[in-house]
Amino acid sequence: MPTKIEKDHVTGTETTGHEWDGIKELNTPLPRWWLLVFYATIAFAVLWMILFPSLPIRGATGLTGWIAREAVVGEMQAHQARLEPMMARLRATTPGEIAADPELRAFALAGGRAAFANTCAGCHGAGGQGAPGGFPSLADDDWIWGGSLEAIRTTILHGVRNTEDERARQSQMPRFLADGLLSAAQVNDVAEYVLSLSGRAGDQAAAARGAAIYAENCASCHGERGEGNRELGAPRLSDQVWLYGGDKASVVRSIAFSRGGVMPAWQGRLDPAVINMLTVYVHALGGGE
Amino acid sequence: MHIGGTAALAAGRRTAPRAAEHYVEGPIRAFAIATVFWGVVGFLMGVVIASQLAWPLLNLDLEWTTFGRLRPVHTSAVIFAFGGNALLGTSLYVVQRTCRARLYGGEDMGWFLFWGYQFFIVMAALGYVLGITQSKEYAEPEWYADLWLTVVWVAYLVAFGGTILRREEPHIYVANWFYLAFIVTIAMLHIGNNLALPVSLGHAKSYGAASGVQDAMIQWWYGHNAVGFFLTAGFLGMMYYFIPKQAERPIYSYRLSIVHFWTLIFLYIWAGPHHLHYTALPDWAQTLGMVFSVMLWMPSWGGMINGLMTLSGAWDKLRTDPGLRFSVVAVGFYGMSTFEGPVMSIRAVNALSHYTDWTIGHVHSGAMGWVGFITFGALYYLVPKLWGKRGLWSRRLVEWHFWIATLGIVLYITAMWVSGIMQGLMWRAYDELGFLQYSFVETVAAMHPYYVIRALGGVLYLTGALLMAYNLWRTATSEALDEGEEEARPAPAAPAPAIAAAPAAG
Amino acid sequence: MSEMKAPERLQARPAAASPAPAADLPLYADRQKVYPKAVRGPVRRIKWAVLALCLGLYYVVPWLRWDRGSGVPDQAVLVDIANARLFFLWIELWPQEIYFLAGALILGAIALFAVSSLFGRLWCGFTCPQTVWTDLFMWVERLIEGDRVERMRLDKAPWTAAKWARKAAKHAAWLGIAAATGGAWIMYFNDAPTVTREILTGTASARVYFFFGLFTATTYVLAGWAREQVCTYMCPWPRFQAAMLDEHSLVVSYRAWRGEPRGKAKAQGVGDCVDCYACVHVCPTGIDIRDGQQLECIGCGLCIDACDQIMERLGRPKGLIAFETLSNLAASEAAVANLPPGPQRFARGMAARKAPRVIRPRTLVYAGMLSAVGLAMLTALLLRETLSVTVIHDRAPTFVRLADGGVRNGYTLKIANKTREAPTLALALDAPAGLRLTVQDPAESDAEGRPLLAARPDGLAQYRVFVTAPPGLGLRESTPVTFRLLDAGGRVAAREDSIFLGPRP
Amino acid sequence: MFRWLDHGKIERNLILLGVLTLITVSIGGLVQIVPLFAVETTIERVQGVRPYTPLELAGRNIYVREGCYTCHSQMVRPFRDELERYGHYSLAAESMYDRPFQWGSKRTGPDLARVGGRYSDDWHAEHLRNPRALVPDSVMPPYAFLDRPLEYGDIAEHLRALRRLGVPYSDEMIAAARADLVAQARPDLDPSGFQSRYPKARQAAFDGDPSRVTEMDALIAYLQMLGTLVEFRDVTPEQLRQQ
Repeated sequence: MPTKIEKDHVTGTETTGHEWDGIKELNTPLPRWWLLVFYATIAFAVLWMILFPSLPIRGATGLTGWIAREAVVGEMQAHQARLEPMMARLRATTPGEIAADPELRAFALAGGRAAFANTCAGCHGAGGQGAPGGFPSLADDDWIWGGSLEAIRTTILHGVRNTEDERARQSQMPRFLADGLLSAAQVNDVAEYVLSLSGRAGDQAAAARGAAIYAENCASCHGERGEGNRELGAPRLSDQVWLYGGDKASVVRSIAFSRGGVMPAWQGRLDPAVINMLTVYVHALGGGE
Repeated sequence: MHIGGTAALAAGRRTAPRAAEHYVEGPIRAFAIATVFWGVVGFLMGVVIASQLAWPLLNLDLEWTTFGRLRPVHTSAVIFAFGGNALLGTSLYVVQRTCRARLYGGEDMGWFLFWGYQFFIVMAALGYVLGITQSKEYAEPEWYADLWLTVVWVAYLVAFGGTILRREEPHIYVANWFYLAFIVTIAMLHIGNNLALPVSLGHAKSYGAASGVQDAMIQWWYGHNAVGFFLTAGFLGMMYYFIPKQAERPIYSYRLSIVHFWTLIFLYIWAGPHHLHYTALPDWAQTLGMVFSVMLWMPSWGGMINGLMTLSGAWDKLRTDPGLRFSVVAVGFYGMSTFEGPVMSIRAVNALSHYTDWTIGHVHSGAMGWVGFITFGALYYLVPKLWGKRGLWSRRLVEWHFWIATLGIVLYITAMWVSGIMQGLMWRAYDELGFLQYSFVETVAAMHPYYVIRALGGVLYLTGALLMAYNLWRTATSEALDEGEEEARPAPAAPAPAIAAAPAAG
Repeated sequence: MSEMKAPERLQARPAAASPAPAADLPLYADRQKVYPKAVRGPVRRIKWAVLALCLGLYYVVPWLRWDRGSGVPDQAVLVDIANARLFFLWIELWPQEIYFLAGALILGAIALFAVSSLFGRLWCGFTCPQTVWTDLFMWVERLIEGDRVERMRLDKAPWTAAKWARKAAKHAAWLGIAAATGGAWIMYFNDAPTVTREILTGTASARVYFFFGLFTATTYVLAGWAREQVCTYMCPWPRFQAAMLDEHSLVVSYRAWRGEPRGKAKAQGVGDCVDCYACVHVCPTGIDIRDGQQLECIGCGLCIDACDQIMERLGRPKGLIAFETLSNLAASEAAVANLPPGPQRFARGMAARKAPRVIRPRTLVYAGMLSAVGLAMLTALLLRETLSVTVIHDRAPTFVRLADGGVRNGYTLKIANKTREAPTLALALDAPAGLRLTVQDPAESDAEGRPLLAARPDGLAQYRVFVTAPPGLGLRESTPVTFRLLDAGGRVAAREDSIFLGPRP
Repeated sequence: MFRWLDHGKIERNLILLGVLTLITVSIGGLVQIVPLFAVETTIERVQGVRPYTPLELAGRNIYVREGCYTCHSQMVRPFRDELERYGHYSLAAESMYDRPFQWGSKRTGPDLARVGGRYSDDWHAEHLRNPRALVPDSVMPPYAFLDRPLEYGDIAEHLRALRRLGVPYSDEMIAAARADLVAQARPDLDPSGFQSRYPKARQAAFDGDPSRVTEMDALIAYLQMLGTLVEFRDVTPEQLRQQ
């Protein structure tokens, strides 16, 4: 069969005249299209460097003024603007109405998740799991101030025991040992009694002694059988959920020195629509009533 | 396999009384064997870790076999062990012949480079498995291995440069420009990116001199140019020798060589920041990374044109020279990935492709298609020459290797390309309320079929490499192929196994 | 293989550059412009038919409608980027299903390999978009500027008003076609009638105009200006292509055993080739097929038509250039080795040919792979889940301790429904006795007390689900559970495994 | 071009070829790298970023050892979807003490730049031990072997080496490194000294078992602080501008 005949003359004048291990070189000019495309890419590069930041100098942002970090802020704002009609609806409704409207509810849940992560998760943990030392879980079924939509909303709006909002949830348990209301032994006894309410007392005799002290000092707020009182913000003592720890040492410490976590008021800091979204989201974490 | 290789080495030395005797060849034979060996190891590791992503049980619950530890073994085995041995071996072969000079430092230098480099590889790989790593991509070896590599590399530069200085040709051949740029630049990058302070001389652990954003920039200045100078410039050097040799044609254009050499090495070094688009690297550096990557397109293609047009006039050799077939398809893959690269460096494209398997597919079309195939082509040419044989033991096996490997690449890059785009799209999918539609784990679940296809592609590619290893082994050890025995030379298209019966040494 | 290298023949080749001292050579070489001549014949007719079919499909398909109901695009083939859907006739793919695309690409690649091993560069010569559009552009060029000789004359002529007019008309026509091409491309990604109206009224988005402009420009440059340079220098496929060919592939070949030595039609003792250059003049890449297999040949076969016309006129058998296998070429060559030109040589040479071997290991492997991949895709398409459920177990908290000492886990259920219906599904839980399933939203229940969930048409429906263990159930830290969705008939429509976590016992 | 440039000279002279090559390949790197050290605003001026506590540092070294970067990035890009999925885009300041940086280049798994505080310690511990027990579709390898004692005898040496490179560890921090490491993993110990040296660092029994310090403790301590140092509420846009 025929073979391809060489495209160029293999002559001394056309090759460079060198030879290495039998390899010669032709001196073919560059293909013009190659050079043109190369120039085109250079032109593109120069243009692009004029349009976009390309110098390590402060303020040298290129003619378009485009900066990735500011572009995304604009994008987020545009996104917010697109959400605005929904936000307006959320502002104008109560959490109850939101929960009843599937579309609003889906929107509130999705938005509430983001707002919760930014605003609440620092104390209450991701997903409202709570954190030891007075940051209650929002996913369980135990509520100090109430787990209805309205109660949750009120807590978010005004906070707990803060000084900035006069409608903040307020409660203050006496410091029974520190203020000399009870002796150390009495505190121990009442602690045993409190543990017995959830069936965990170690010292039955002490618990029996503590019953009387409890009835006198504690029952008015926490209830006869430790059922708690949400009006007063007195936690239930007969369940398995302990905000400050359910071991004896923690309970003793709570009675002796009292506790009292603080939550800021979010009214005025967050868009009312966001507060409504947070309300619906927290309610949906699992403990909503 | 490695032990057998040594036997083959001896066989080669015994049967190579040729005119070219004064060239140093023993270490180059060793480099050829190491290339095949590490190639198989590297591809095997690739199959293993690809399978781990498809079937996570294969992590085996052992700390030494997790994806995180084996992935550097795969990348280093392919790039530095397979590619590095191929580059060192061919460069020493090419520089001697194109300079008509014996290797500077002679056999001893050759063997020092060989064993020194293998020691580095083993030291590095053992470190990864045991958890000794800098966790900087393609620069994972810790400070002690880095120091050792520096010693070997300086010796390499001395040997290579020394040979050029001894040359009997007035001009330095273009292949050697590229090899030289590869050696010099890799030295610069290696030292620049590995400046680190060991916790103490007794610690394997070190902390890098740069941190955070500067470390990132230096790492990708290094990382991208490991691609640019190790996997591109070095292998272009290989191409510039083996394609004209195989085609028996002159290089297409001397002036294209000049223009594309200087533009390529000047522009490539700027392209690193395109790995850091939209990161905390300042925008100005990202812009530079992008525009220089775009400008790199034509200089990269200059090499493709020069390689390819060299074939004009020898097109029929593609069917008769099995090695050339690999070389030419390699150049095709080179052209494809050096077009894809600039496209992916464009910020808007990168926003979608980055962090996805698209990048992995891109790298593999370069590594399997270009680096792998150009090396296979060179090996099929080199091994008969080095062992003094008239030809390859079996051409038909080469063809099988070619077709199996090509299919493997097709499966691999198609799966990764599609899955990368899918993953990128799923990450940014919103529902009609404007909230993210998919959680991350849903995108992971959607990747499964592609991971399976990719692993299958890898198996095919590995199978091809095993065929090559066997074929080259038989070539090196078949006495029937010895030069000088004119009879029994197989006709080009005839089934070769007729001579398979020849007793193999070792 | 014969040794047919004949350097003296090169003189006639247009690409031969004149020798010059290195320093005086220009930096770059202009493209040697190719002026392909019009040709008639069966190959050309097939090429016109393929061209019409390809272009027709390309331009018409976006306009085909497919009724999918209200609120859904009614375009038969549409890549809906904004909503991440791919519509193809009755199939609607979600992003996580573009493995069908991967399958199609793999099928395409293997089919290309198979076709190439059988018929050579059929793809390049007939169906490649570069070839199709270049062919179209050349046809336009011929209409406006005339055939080969006229065009050559025109290019050499001084720039008169008439020349300006003709050139302007040609480029305007090219740009028109290019714009139509770019516009049609956009239509695969947007609703065709809408986007056409938007483009024409200037109300389309910047993105649409950008891609419209980009594809218009690339079409114009590649088909009008770059032409064969794309195939020669830029495209990787010809490299693979050359590697895909073997001795049994049908490729466009000059039967040198019959044509050589060349000579005038009436000369004695010469072969059938009269050296008329008809084959060279029609070649779109400007090569001489008589030089054998070469890189630039795209296998379009126009030289076959050109040569056959000449042979017919001379009363000689057609097929001096033909689709022929390399093994047949070699066989014919061997058969006529010492015969002088003449009918006997022709007969002997033709008789030595064998029918092309279609069945060979490679084609079998390709056929096997094609059917395997095709079957896999078909199966996937038939078994394609139109309803699936994903269960995401809460990561924080992993479980909740309840006031009564029980334990509760939260889950997010995502029901992906790829149909346009909105079925109602009952949710069932396979778990150790005692575990209680509740759905957060007040959902209705079926007769057996299972909550009923509504899937959304063509969308994801999300539900929050709780599983509660009463105190003292004594579960391990991690218990496998399975959620099942049952359709109205009680059949399992989708299921997903998950876990129930609790404190360490 | 070829009239004034005689390439023949270059290709006949190895030294010239080598030196010109070195100069050519040096330029790009110098232009891109040097300004990053020189221009102050490359690192945003935000408050809160502190060096790693000894336990976090040990955890980070495990992250590095296991090659987590091969599947996880630590770089949230300024895109709407990433902001919504992961949180505020990452700053250069947030990795200013990272040696090596771990921005990564592949997300086989999710970005971890802001994973800190997202999930519970328990979840992390269980997930590391057996990823598919918690996330059935996960392809992550199991890391149950991290439940082994952490070797931290030389932690002070690590701090000292880092200080030599410019990390502001004080003498006191180095002296107390071992004690601080233990203190962070054992909430039952007195936290005051540790807290004074590393404000806002979290103490916890990260792996669920306060009685011993394991590699799991260290890794989770590291993961749980990722991306939590900068309070973005207090940051102005001007502070985030790099140029």
